[in-house]
Amino acid sequence: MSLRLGAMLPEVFRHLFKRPATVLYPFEKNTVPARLRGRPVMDPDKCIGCRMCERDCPAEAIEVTQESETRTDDGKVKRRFSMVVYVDRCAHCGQCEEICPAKPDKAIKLNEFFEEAAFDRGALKIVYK
Amino acid sequence: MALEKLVKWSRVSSPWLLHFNSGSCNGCDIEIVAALMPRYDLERFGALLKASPRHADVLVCTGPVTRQQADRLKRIYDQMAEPKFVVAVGSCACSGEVFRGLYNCMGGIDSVIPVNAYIPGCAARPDAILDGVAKLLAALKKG
Amino acid sequence: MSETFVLPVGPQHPALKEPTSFRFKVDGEYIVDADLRLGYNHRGMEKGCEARTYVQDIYLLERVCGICSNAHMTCFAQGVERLMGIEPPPRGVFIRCLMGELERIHSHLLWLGVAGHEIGFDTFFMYTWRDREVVMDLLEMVSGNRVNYGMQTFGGVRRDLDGMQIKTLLEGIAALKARTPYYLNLGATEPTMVARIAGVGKLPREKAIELTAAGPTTRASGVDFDVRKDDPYAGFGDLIPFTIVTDNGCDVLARVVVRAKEMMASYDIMEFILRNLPAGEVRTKAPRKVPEGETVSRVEAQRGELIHYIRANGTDKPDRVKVRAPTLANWPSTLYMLRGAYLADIPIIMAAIDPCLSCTDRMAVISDVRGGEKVWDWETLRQYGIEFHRRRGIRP
Amino acid sequence: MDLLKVALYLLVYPGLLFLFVYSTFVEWVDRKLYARFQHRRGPLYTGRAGLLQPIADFVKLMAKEDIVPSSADKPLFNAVPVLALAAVLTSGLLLPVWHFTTGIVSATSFPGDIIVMAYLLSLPTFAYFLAGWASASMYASIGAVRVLTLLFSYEVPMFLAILSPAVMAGSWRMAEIARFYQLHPGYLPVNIIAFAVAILALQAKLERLPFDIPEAETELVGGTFTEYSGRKLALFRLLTDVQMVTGAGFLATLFLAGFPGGLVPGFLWFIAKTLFIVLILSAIRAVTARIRIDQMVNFSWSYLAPAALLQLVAVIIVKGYLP
Amino acid sequence: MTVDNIKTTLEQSLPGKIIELTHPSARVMFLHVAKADLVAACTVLRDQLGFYHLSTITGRDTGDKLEALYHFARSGMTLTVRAQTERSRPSLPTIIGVYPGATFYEREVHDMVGIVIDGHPDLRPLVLPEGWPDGIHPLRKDWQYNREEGVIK
Ligand code: SF4
Ligand code: SF4
Ligand code: SF4
Ligand code: SF4
Ligand code: SF4
Ligand code: SF4
Ligand code: SF4
Ligand code: SF4
Repeated sequence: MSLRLGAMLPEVFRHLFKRPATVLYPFEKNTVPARLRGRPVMDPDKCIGCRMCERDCPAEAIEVTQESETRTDDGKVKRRFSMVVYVDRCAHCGQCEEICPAKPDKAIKLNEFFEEAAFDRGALKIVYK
Repeated sequence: MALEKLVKWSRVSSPWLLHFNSGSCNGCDIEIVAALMPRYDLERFGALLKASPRHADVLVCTGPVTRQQADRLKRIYDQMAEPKFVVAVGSCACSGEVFRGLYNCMGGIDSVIPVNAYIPGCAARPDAILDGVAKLLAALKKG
Repeated sequence: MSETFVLPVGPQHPALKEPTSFRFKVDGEYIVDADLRLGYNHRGMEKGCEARTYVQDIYLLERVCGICSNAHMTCFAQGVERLMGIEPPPRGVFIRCLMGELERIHSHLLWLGVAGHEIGFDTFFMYTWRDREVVMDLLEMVSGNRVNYGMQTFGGVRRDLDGMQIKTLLEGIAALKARTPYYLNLGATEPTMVARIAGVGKLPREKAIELTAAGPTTRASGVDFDVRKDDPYAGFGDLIPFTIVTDNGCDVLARVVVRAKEMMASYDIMEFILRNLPAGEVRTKAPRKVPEGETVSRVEAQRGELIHYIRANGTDKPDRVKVRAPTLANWPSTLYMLRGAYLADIPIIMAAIDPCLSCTDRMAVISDVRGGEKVWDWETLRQYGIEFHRRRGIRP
Repeated sequence: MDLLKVALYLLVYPGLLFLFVYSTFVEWVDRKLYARFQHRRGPLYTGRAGLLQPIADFVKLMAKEDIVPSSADKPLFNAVPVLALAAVLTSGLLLPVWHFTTGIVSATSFPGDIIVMAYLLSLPTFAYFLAGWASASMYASIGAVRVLTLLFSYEVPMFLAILSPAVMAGSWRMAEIARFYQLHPGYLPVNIIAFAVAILALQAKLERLPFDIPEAETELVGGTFTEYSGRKLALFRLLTDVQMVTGAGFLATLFLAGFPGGLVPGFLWFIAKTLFIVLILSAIRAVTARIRIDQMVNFSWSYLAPAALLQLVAVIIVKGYLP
Repeated sequence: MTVDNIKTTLEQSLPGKIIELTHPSARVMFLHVAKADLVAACTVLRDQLGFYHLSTITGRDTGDKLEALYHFARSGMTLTVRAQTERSRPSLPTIIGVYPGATFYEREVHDMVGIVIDGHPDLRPLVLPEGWPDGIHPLRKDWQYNREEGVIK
């Protein structure tokens, strides 16, 4: 076995003259991949209130509540649902988005927002009405 | 005044971290280490990872706090010198996440010691951690 | 300094990023005896699984560990598929396998860096982790998360690859492939590094078998034990070719070499997958309820054999889920390696099995430091612990 | 006038103020270089390009709660950092930065000051030992024992190494040695082996990679300093920085022909030469892994000490042939 | 070695001792033996069938009995040996004489379901946090954990 002292020496000195690999993150935004699973966002206009998301969520992060029940002129019942998402519990697994049966567009989706840091857990309880 | 300002400035400029795993899945621990690595380089803010609780200012915790670790978490916290801050990294450190209700988890760092900042995410990305640290420092600078 | 004393390492010891506690009887700079206490990370997940549905369980089990999250998911998914009697479509199988290999690369790079760090070689640590970001970006691009990929599900994978992504993956893999020999070269020739790892932590072949070691630890002792060959899954065996890497060095150096070569083998597997990706669906429909039955599912995770035992009772919740992750299989051999070693070699010997305790940590070896063999309850032990630290100047 | 000069000497250059400011600067240089070697940025936002980082660290530690473990030997625990700092600060005063002519023998430059200097530079090591001992904590005690073991292994090569230039120059006074090489720069390369040995020994003295055995973070948490916090930890950190400056200055005096040319050029030389040595120290830190204590002892007795001895013999022979 | 080979070898070496031998899916087999024949079965597996690797041991509560499942592996086959014990005084013999690597797994079974492993040299209560109440084994079906109010917010 050849023992070459400082096999790294050239590499190390080369880096002195190279631009460091560091990104200046909070001061320069970086790009995130399109598939990033960030915060779950719900659209009350689309939700049909099936509670599949609530049932499948592994982290008890979703609570769906019925807000109102109105009868339209043609006799159909129209219900409106609100949702609480506890971002401090969410595991960002995306199961809620996957299971949501609302058509033609899912009522709950994970967006690309990930800078959630907060000083208070209350701020992480997000209500969609 | 002047002195106070200087001290405050020094505190904000030199946050030394102590990392504590209270029973997490390692995911966030790896991301904390990744935040110290060349790509994100937390040392830009003057942050250094320290091994002794006596040297550290910020306790960076991960994990849903297992019963076994709860005691130790508290002890480490007590060993740190004032002023000290606690940051909970990862959803499971914030609230217990998927481990909520398991018989051996307390569910979140704040069930054991007071927490100054929460960084949810599973795993919290290194940039989310950076963002959290920057927010905490900015808040300290102000108040 | 020939006095023997007990050095408790952990659970806050920096060499172990995860909590665990060892007790070493130390004589000067030598370790006379090693004892291990786990249990700091026991979360009670197996019980938790019985109270959750299969869908929730797969995400819970993913979080057994952030390093082999995908291995746990794959293992559980494939076991449940076996019980359901369904098979993922070929494209799903290929992507499942791709995720496993990507994860192996990220884990081995992580390990290489940590091993460097444990012996105080921080520059090496920085370089490997800088290059690891390449894999992390690939994983995040494919799955949407850097740690818990959430890719596997019952009946296949959750996300497909498009042409653009395949191109990026191939580029990233080529870049890493060019870089890996440099690390192998460094790890095997840099004198301060070699001086620390050659001949350290010997584990003879017979011992490796006898103590049921797994993964690179046992392959570095010359045993060709690899689940991908022994119990082919996710396309290994018939669809996807691969080679097993072994080494006869039986020491830490051999484990470095095995892991580095294994990475080279993984690059080849991934390139094969990406070039021969079948068309079609990535998942089939799976029922919510699982018919009664039991099965054993195994996967070759980065650190060795991972095994799940699943028993279903016909409802949408499992009757019993048992998880045994690779690190637990490697503890008996680690204790064997530690006896008689230098104090200074503890970190590198432990790092060499790449211990990840979050999955393993299910036991506590409670040993009376004063030599007796009694069992203490929580309060006594706590009291003792407080005393113990107070005597040494750490305030409780 | 004289009083003013003494005051200037003690407090400004090369005394307290200069040593404090310059040592923080050197720490910054070291951290920055180390980071750049690792393809990172290092401190960036504290002051311009992170220049004020070491000062911020220092001030913060000064203002932090100071815990003394209850089982520690309190008087010793408290006294050690101050004593050790005093020792290195004194060693700073001995650096021949004001002695542009060698005629004057003053309190800070006298025949034999090279020995006193070497001795003062060793004192902190004893302080580390005492610090570890006084902490009465397990990690710290193991660290303390290692400090001593380490001391015995590098101290002899260090002394042998600094003898070579002195023998060559035929003087025991740093100012004269430096002057000798300023006049005969051709003799500088003769001491190259001794220089290498001295650099390695200095690295060991400063307990930096690959010789940071007593602090080995992954085995012993914070080593001898595990129990120190707040003000005293700040002093220890300052101490190490000052030790790096004076150590570098010491080697520059002996092996790089000192700091010629009067006040301003001399000052610039001082900066340039010490930074050069710091660069070497940082590079060593970046490319090596920590070695084991037994390997260290082996290494220094089977390579360092013989090399230094060989060098000494060579120097004596060369000296014999000299006109 | 095919499934049939394994079957015949087992039937020859353990005559009359096999309670049940199943093969539910490819490369998975289950063998049920009586508690008294456990060590003999393990020896046969190791010496005659080449199962050199013990993957793990699972403890399980079947409702009326407790059982341990020993998962063995060799190239191309995973074979699980099942042994049951009554609930009142649950115990099983140790197999560390045959597979020394079983130490930790046996201790775990002891903790999680409360089967006493006869002949194990070091069966101090382990698992679980310090101070865990005696006699409670979390994986028994009759033990349910009720979340303490207020602990988990
Ligand atoms: S079909 Fe879906 S929405 Fe309807 S009851 Fe079943 S689970 Fe609920
Ligand atoms: S992403 Fe997962 S954890 Fe988060 S709310 Fe949706 S289902 Fe729950
Ligand atoms: S699954 Fe979709 S439609 Fe159903 S309750 Fe949730 S958000 Fe609404
Ligand atoms: S938040 Fe998620 S990734 Fe982070 S430690 Fe917890 S479970 Fe692991
Ligand atoms: S240097 Fe020490 S504290 Fe920092 S990551 Fe490594 S082991 Fe942990
Ligand atoms: S035994 Fe392991 S997998 Fe199960 S809960 Fe404990 S730590 Fe988790
Ligand atoms: S050994 Fe365990 S903790 Fe480690 S990576 Fe594997 S499953 Fe995760
Ligand atoms: S032991 Fe493994 S999981 Fe733990 S920090 Fe090290 S590499 Fe990561």
